[in-house]
Amino acid sequence: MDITGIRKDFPELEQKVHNHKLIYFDNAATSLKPFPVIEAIEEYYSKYNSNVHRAGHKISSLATIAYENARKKVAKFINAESNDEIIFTRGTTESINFLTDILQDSILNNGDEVVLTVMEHHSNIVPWVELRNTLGIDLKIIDINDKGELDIDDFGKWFSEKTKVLSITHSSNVLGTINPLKKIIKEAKKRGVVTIVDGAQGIVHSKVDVQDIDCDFYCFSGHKIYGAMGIGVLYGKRALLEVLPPYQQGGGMIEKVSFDNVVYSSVPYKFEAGTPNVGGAIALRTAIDYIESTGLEQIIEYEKELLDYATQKLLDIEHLTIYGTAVNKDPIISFGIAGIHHYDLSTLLDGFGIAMRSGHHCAQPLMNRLEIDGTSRISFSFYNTFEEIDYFTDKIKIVKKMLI
Amino acid sequence: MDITGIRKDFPELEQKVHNHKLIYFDNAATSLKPFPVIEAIEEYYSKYNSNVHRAGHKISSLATIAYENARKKVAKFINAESNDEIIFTRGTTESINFLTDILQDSILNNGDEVVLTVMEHHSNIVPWVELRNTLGIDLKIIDINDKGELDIDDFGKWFSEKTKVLSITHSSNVLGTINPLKKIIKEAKKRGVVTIVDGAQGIVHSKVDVQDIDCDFYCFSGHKIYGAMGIGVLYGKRALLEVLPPYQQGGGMIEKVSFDNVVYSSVPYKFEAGTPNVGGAIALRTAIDYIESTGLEQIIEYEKELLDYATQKLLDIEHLTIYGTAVNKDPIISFGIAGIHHYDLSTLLDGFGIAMRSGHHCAQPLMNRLEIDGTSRISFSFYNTFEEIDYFTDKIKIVKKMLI
Amino acid sequence: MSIKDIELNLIEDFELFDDWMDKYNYIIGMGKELDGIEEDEKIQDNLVSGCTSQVWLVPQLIDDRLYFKADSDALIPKGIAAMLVKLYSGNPPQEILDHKPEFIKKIGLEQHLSPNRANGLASMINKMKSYAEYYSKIK
Amino acid sequence: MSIKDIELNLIEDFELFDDWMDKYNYIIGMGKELDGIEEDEKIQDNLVSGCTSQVWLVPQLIDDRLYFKADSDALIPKGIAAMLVKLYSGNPPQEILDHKPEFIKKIGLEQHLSPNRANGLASMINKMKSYAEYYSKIK
Ligand SMILES: Cc1ncc(COP(=O)(O)O)c(C=O)c1O
Ligand SMILES: Cc1ncc(COP(=O)(O)O)c(C=O)c1O
Repeated sequence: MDITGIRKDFPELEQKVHNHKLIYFDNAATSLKPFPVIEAIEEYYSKYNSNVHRAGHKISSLATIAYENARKKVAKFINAESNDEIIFTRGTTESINFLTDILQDSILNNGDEVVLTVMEHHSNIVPWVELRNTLGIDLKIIDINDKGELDIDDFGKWFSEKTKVLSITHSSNVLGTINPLKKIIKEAKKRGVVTIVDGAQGIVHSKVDVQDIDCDFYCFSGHKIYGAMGIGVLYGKRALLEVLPPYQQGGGMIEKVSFDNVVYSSVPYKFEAGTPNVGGAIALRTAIDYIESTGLEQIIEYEKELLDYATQKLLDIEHLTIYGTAVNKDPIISFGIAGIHHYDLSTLLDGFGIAMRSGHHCAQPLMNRLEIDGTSRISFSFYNTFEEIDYFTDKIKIVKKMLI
Repeated sequence: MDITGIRKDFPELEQKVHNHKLIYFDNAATSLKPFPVIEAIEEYYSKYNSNVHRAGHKISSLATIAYENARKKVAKFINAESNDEIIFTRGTTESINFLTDILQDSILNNGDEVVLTVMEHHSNIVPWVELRNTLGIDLKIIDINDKGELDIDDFGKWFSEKTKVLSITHSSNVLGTINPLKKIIKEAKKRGVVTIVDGAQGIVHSKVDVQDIDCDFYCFSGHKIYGAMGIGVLYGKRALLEVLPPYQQGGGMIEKVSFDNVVYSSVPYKFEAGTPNVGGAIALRTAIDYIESTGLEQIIEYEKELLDYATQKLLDIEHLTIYGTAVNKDPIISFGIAGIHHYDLSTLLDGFGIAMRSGHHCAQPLMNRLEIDGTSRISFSFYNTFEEIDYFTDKIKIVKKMLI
Repeated sequence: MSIKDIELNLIEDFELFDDWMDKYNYIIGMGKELDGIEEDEKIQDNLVSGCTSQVWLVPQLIDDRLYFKADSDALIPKGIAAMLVKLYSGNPPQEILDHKPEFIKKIGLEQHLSPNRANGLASMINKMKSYAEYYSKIK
Repeated sequence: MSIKDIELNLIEDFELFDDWMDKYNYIIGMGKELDGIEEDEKIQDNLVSGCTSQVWLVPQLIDDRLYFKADSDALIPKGIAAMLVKLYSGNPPQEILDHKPEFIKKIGLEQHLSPNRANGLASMINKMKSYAEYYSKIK
């Protein structure tokens, strides 16, 4: 891959931070955006910005076509069976809240069990805890081993007769662990369990094929895969979407309204109430175009090299522990240095222009499980380089001296 | 106002539609965006795009500060008592769904009554119809007179002992009618009724002062006031926000999470789950800056002149009926021509480059009330001109001949 | 005339017009000329779904040929329906089924129609074809 | 020395440093030197809310003067707390209340702190001031 060329596509890499060149290692939080994405947004708002659907005029038609093309693009990118299986949301968090809302009273009832894992992000925990409190479901939490992998030897421990839903992350935003989705979902399906995948991280570093994975729902955010904020996706199998009730209610999702009765539109429109984020959808489509033209396979391979290189270099640092050593790992490294608080570490590294993240990474239950307060986390994208990693480990050594 | 100068700020006005210059009269659906707003989005994504809140690094700080400044700007724009009273949502539709969700079981219970008006947009109808079906509330619908105004002579007809909530539009997106909010809300308050205002249209053409109006909640969308799509506002009085439960759940809105217990953040953060639309918030702030530097008072005055001029010119056309002749009116005109279907009219006018809207405008109950199928609607913004109105009425005459 | 020939005629007619207003005038003219249907035929079953305005379609099989009547509350859809009636009405169901309409593209209608209208047009064609399929089977 | 003088000293100290790493080194040094508190004082009541890491603050009134001890699990916040302790500890409550801290701005700390950290710092000052207010009243 032509990294030098690729880096030129990301204007934010030109930024200076405290007089240093920005080293952006906070990709798991949000990605930087390439020029084409920024330009697509600019072009939309300068040329054919308009409200979509019902209007008959020309620019509204252009906006509608662009919006629906974005839907098609996403469908193809994750190999959905039909475009109608793609619902635009604000992001992963909304997609999961969407599901906990519409599954209750239809799929999920009092006394049913939902399976989660201990490595979930708060966005795939708190909605379920809330549902437990209001609906009276039970939560079953799957543990990890020392490497940060789920135990998949005995699915008898995962599922019971009461299990109705499995909601699991594609990969951990803290440990990097990529979960063996196909295997797990096959077992869930055998038992008639509805399966939800939190793909916030997974979509960024894997080739996702929802038909191959065979999950019922797959959720992700645009802003983490080089798209804009305020747009996300909920993929759902058509058969389920057809029978599930809508989430939010309003303009654009109805056929007929009176104060006595409402007739909803067909899938996916009945799930998209109000003016959609057309600009966001267009940005997401452009981001996918960018990924495809760069080559997803090459991206994955290169990011894996960055991961391996950084892991080796970090392991050379004394008193440093890496949390998450799964064989199958996204380019995300969480670590801690004995005697040093993670906040001090990242604050000082910020002084050298390094953007990383310290804390619980919205995964407090995982922190409890690991018996730590938090970690320092670096996460890579394909615009990162080996030189950046060298710079980073050099600076860690300096900072370590300051703090011990 | 220097309309020529202002028009140069809106790049979409340069667009050609079917070889004609675009005449954009679909402002009530969504507004065009001025350069500064487009540039602010571009700058954000090129320079300091980052996830907000918890991170300690520099660009995350810049993004956080910009996001919170946007909140401050909105608070000041509508004269909220505190910045914490501003919650960012996706738009008006989400803000109202947000409220129907969190008010149930706290403010609203089985058997309670909610007051709506017959001129509401679907987004302020369907969530309540749904709540009636699930929670068992009653809906009371306030009618309009021949001018399209609400009857405010006898509030005894509005409220009963069972009334808990009033949810009312600031102004009608079909009739243009500006409702006398202060008067109505004062009556509601007397009776201890919680008040919600749908400000999707109102925020665009009025100086909104939520403390003066004294409503408990005020909702609007960014995309209708020159901001981007995918961002909106829910204003709520702090005392209520403090006691109401959160809407969506996830990252960013909690203090502490375990699988057993969740401690939420303080207001407004407990109401903003997941990665917020930072770019959208920044665009909204910039849009408000633009409005303020142009002068909201001058905007309102000029739009009123456009309304009066267009009304006069339309009334000169034979067989044309205007729906909505309230004294206090937003620059929105709905009309019909006897013997001509509104879709034919707008299709042919589109051929002349005129972007307008025909149909039920997401207000089917109002259409039923008016005993019509739909209307043709033009809606103005301050970048529109008297010449455009002349062009429009000339073309209507041509089109009329074609269709009769 | 075969369906193909009628289609060629339609395309030729449209080639006479330079601008879209003339084309719309032609479509509207066809709409005005179309006989329409009785009030009691304007029922849910005859409604073509997915149109921005109401469009009705009534089939009738006479001597192994399928005839269509159509109507709409708006003139442009009615004109479009009229073109389809002209194209297909009075032909054996199998021939209607076999025909792949090209005139929509050729006359440039696609670029002019909003996605909603384009959907409506596709729905009209689909409905005609499904009637044709039905009658070709029960024959 | 008055609070004002201590503050001026602090500002002068910082002026010696050209770059931020040196300033951080100074802050960290102060953190390392600060005595900290006993484990059994690390209770909820002593916690300063709104900091990204845990910061504790323990007040004590001796002879009408308010003394502070502070601690944190991270060194930079501890160093910042140490500066505040140095500034305020051992002064009459009213003088603490009356003082408007300027050094944060003057040493450029504000631009360097993330909004969270800045909140944390503001919370520390607030907590100290509220103790001062409390003791100025019960005196
Ligand atoms: C009065 C009114 N309410 C609500 C809405 C819904 O706004 P949005 O689609 O931005 O959520 C609109 C706009 O369509 C409106 O005009
Ligand atoms: C695994 C995982 N799930 C969910 C989320 C939430 O995504 P968002 O904040 O975009 O809704 C994130 C990102 O923070 C994540 O890493």
